[in-house]
Amino acid sequence: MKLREIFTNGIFKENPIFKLVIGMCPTIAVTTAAINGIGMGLATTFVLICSNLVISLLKDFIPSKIRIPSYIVIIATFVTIVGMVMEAYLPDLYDSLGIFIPLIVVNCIILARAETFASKNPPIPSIVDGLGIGLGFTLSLTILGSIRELLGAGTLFNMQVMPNSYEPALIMILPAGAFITLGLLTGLINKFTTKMD
Amino acid sequence: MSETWTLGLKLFIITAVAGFILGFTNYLTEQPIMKQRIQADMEARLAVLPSAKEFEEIEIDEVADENSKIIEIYRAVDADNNIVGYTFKVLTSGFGGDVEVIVGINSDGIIEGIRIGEHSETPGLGAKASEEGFTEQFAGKAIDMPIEVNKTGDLADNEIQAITGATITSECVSNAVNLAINYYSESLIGGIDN
Amino acid sequence: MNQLIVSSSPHINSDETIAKIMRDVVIALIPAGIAAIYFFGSRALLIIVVSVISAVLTEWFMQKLYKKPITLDDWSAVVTGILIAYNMPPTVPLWLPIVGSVIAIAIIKQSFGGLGQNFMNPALGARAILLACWPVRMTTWVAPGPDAISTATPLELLNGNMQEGFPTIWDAFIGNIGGCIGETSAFALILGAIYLLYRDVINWRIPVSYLGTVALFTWIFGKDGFFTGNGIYNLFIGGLMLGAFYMATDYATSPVTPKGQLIMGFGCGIITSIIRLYGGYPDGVTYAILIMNIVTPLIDRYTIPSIYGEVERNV
Amino acid sequence: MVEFAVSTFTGGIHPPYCKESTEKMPIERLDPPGIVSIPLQQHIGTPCEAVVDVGDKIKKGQKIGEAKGFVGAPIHSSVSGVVKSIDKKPHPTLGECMAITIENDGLGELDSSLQGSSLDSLSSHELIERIREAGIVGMGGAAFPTHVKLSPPSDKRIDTVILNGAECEPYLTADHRLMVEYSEDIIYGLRAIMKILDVKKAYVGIEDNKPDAIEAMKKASKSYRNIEIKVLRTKYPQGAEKQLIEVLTKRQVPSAGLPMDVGVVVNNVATAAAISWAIRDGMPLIERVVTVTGSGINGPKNLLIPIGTPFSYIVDRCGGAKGDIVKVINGGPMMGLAQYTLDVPVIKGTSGILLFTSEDVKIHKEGPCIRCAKCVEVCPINLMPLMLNAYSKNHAYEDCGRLHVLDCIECGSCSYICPAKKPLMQNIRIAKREVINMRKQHAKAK
Repeated sequence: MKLREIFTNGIFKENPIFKLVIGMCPTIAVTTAAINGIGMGLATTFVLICSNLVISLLKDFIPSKIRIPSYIVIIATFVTIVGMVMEAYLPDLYDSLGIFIPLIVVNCIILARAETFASKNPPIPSIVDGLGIGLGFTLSLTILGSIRELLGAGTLFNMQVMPNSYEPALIMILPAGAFITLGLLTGLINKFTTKMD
Repeated sequence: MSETWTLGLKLFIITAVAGFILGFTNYLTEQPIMKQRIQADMEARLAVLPSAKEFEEIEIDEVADENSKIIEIYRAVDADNNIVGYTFKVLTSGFGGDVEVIVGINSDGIIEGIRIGEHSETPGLGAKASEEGFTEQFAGKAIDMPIEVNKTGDLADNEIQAITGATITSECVSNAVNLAINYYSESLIGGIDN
Repeated sequence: MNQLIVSSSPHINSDETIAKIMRDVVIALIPAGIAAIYFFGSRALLIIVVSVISAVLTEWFMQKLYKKPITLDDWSAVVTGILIAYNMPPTVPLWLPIVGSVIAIAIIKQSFGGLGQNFMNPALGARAILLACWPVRMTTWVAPGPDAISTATPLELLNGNMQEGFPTIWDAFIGNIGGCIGETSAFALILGAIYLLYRDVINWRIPVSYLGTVALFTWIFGKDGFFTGNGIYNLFIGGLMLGAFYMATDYATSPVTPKGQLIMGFGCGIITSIIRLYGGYPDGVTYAILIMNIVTPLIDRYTIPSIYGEVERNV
Repeated sequence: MVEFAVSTFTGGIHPPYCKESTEKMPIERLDPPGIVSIPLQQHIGTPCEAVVDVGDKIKKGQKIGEAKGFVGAPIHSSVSGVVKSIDKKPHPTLGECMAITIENDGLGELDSSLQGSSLDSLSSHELIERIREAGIVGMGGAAFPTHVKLSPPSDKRIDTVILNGAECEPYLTADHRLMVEYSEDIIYGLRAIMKILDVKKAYVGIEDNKPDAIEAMKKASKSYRNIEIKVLRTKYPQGAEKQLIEVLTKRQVPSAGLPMDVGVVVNNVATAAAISWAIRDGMPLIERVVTVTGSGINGPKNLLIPIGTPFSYIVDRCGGAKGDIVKVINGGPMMGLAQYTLDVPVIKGTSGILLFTSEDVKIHKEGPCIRCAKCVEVCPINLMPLMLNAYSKNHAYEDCGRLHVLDCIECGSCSYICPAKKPLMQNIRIAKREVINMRKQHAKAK
């Protein structure tokens, strides 16, 4: 598989949110605003690239019987590093994302990619896969976050977009709104992509 | 048997390396994080008691009512080391869970300001409690009467306007403030503590 | 001689049709509408009309979009439109019923497969979403009359425990209280319900078990100790009558088995009572019915009646 | 005298009676047509074997088909004449069937071997033999050989006989008129059945929309204290065997069981009348009362029709068809079978001939199921027709079996009531067939 193919695969064909439907917990929790989506997405992408790289490098070292605990330790290490660095040097971002950072550990996207891709491929494709899936995740979260922020607060990236007379639909920034948006969006995207196939 | 040992050893190596890396990162970030946290707490206290210069934590007598409890009290002093007031951090149960309210009362027995800390109130409703429009109502209230929540308008001196559609949150915040007021009147009155 | 039609028996059908049933529901809802217009003025009528028109248009649009046959003539969209309007305070701006109708028909009804396939009552589902979206708009009550003085509904008063200034039980019965457009007049709603029962559109099981459970529970667990509550008063306030007769009985979202229907009513009653007595929301009818809607498939599954002769054989 | 109907069964429907045009019409005897074609299978069980050949000259009442096996009933000629052919002909319930076609010579000569007798002079064994020889089958429509029904296995104790005079199908008035005009014969036949089964108690169930039949039957049975005429509430399917038994005896026939499991034998009033004629006059079952009605017929009538008479001849004799006939039904509108041609003959189980114009047969647009539960409410067996329908359409026949689809009595109440006009009955029938096939294969595999 060409690197470009691996990259676009993560964004479209195996988009973690709309196609694989994994990593739902952070998806529902953080997408109350577009900026949160980007933040969470990029943090996940970082962890994903790092863990994919390390796991790919160690794939011959880690016996398959203990691969799951090994992966989790590696992933958790990177997540904790991200958390600590962010809190120390980017306190504002940490304020809005803080409670979601630990969630990255249990985000099954990372474990899924370690299991299905990084443990079977050389380092460079693994990095590209991490980047592709991570950006696919980021993009999806940002789209979800934008829609929810726009309808639920009338703003986009904290800028007033809707006219002042618009009364925000509060449900959109509640978890229920996340489910509704996600369901409709998944349906819509699948409708168009299956037509293309 | 040897396989088990290999597995154990490899897992040990992985965890040991991970532990080492984490320890190192912690060493690097510990100081900045502490600084950040202290800074943040300080800012919160300053926000409710702007006249203060420095804060000093004091011990709390057991005071708690059914739904709320005081978890921190700081004595605030000005540049000349005179007591200018106290800040209280009160936990109170709102609609969606515990709400953290920070109350600043100056030595004249006037509420200088309140601030809402962590909470899980409904966005758009109870969450409006942390907006200035609601919190600034408390500033300047005397502590001789408990704060009451009014839903309809025509406010008395000791009344605040409830957030529309979020009576429970409004009442929980005023309860927290009243708890601080009570503690202040009973234990700290006149600025003499302990 | 023509070609003879060879079809499976039976060769005669009752003249019952979906359209007739839905039309009966519309007819049964008319008295409550008249009461609403009497108490809240022409604004109520305007909201009802806007809601119905937007529901019908949305149904038409969605069926076009999904390339399904247009079935506006089955009247079901009209029923949904009326119920959405009835579940709103008379003070709402006119865009609110439009948004509600779109949510109800486009998302809750048509996206799940159209008439009979929706997993929850479209009108109530829309109300729950609107309530979460614009809680202030959806809970601003006015007292009946031309002045539109903002007021609390008796339910809120019950919650706040303010015994004075309560509307009398008579006011609550005829509808001279604050509340949603269609829910205040218990009298008008009962009038319509009698028509529905007479026409065999609904049966007694869900309404009776629902109302009975609420009356019993709110009586037993009164504010001043056991057996001090006013169960009868509780029947006439809030959306209970509207919910029990017109929405809990919604065919698609209530059990089809006789035992299941009793469980549905009982479950709605329990949840409503718990929310009324202990919950943060003033009225639990919406959520009670929605929750029971969702467990309806399970109820049906476990209450399939034993067939004729089966019991005997097991003895 | 006002008598209240006995309490009724659960479920059921109230279709319009549509009996007005024939319920007051006395039974008329129909002249036999020039040609009759008598199918060799008119009953449940194995078909008969022809005992005459083409060209044979035969007499009225002569046996022309012999039953093979115990579950079967012989066939007799309803006219005198010459056998023209023995070949496949249209059949009202089987589609096509071997039939003996006889050209009527118009003389109506009776077979000389037919001998009348009396109830007292015959033993119960001889009575059964007579019923078998007369080819009597259940005349309500199921056409189960009556002598089989009257010979229960020795371990089943029969203590009650029920005569079914409910006639709950709309339009049909054949049994009604029979009870009014031949009540003595019906009671006579009933007494024969009681004697055969050595039973002390008998009920005749009649729906309360036939007061004249109730009165006639009461009068005829006055001197027999162990025969009780019971008034039933008018409701469909009041005449279904299991429902009738429950209403009259408070006993419930077990699922997959037979009436004899609760000590009851049920017969139709027309069957009882046929039994009486077989015993008293020695007449085999060669004619029966049929209601010819429906909006598509000029002169609706109750007719005593020779078996084998084609529908087309009968229609002619009732003033001909009226309007655009789109449906012809053998039997009642609820359970009868639609015919593709008017060439089918009247058989032993034909209780009615219905001609419907397009006005009656509305082609309904099938709508979505709105889960109104009306089908659940009306099902007299407590089945879940809406679920069976959905499972059947999705070929989930195992689920149909789990929901007891085989217990369905095919009364059609669910299809009748359905506001979405779904063909519930049809899909349930498909499911029944599939479940039976599945179980057969399963048994074979074992």
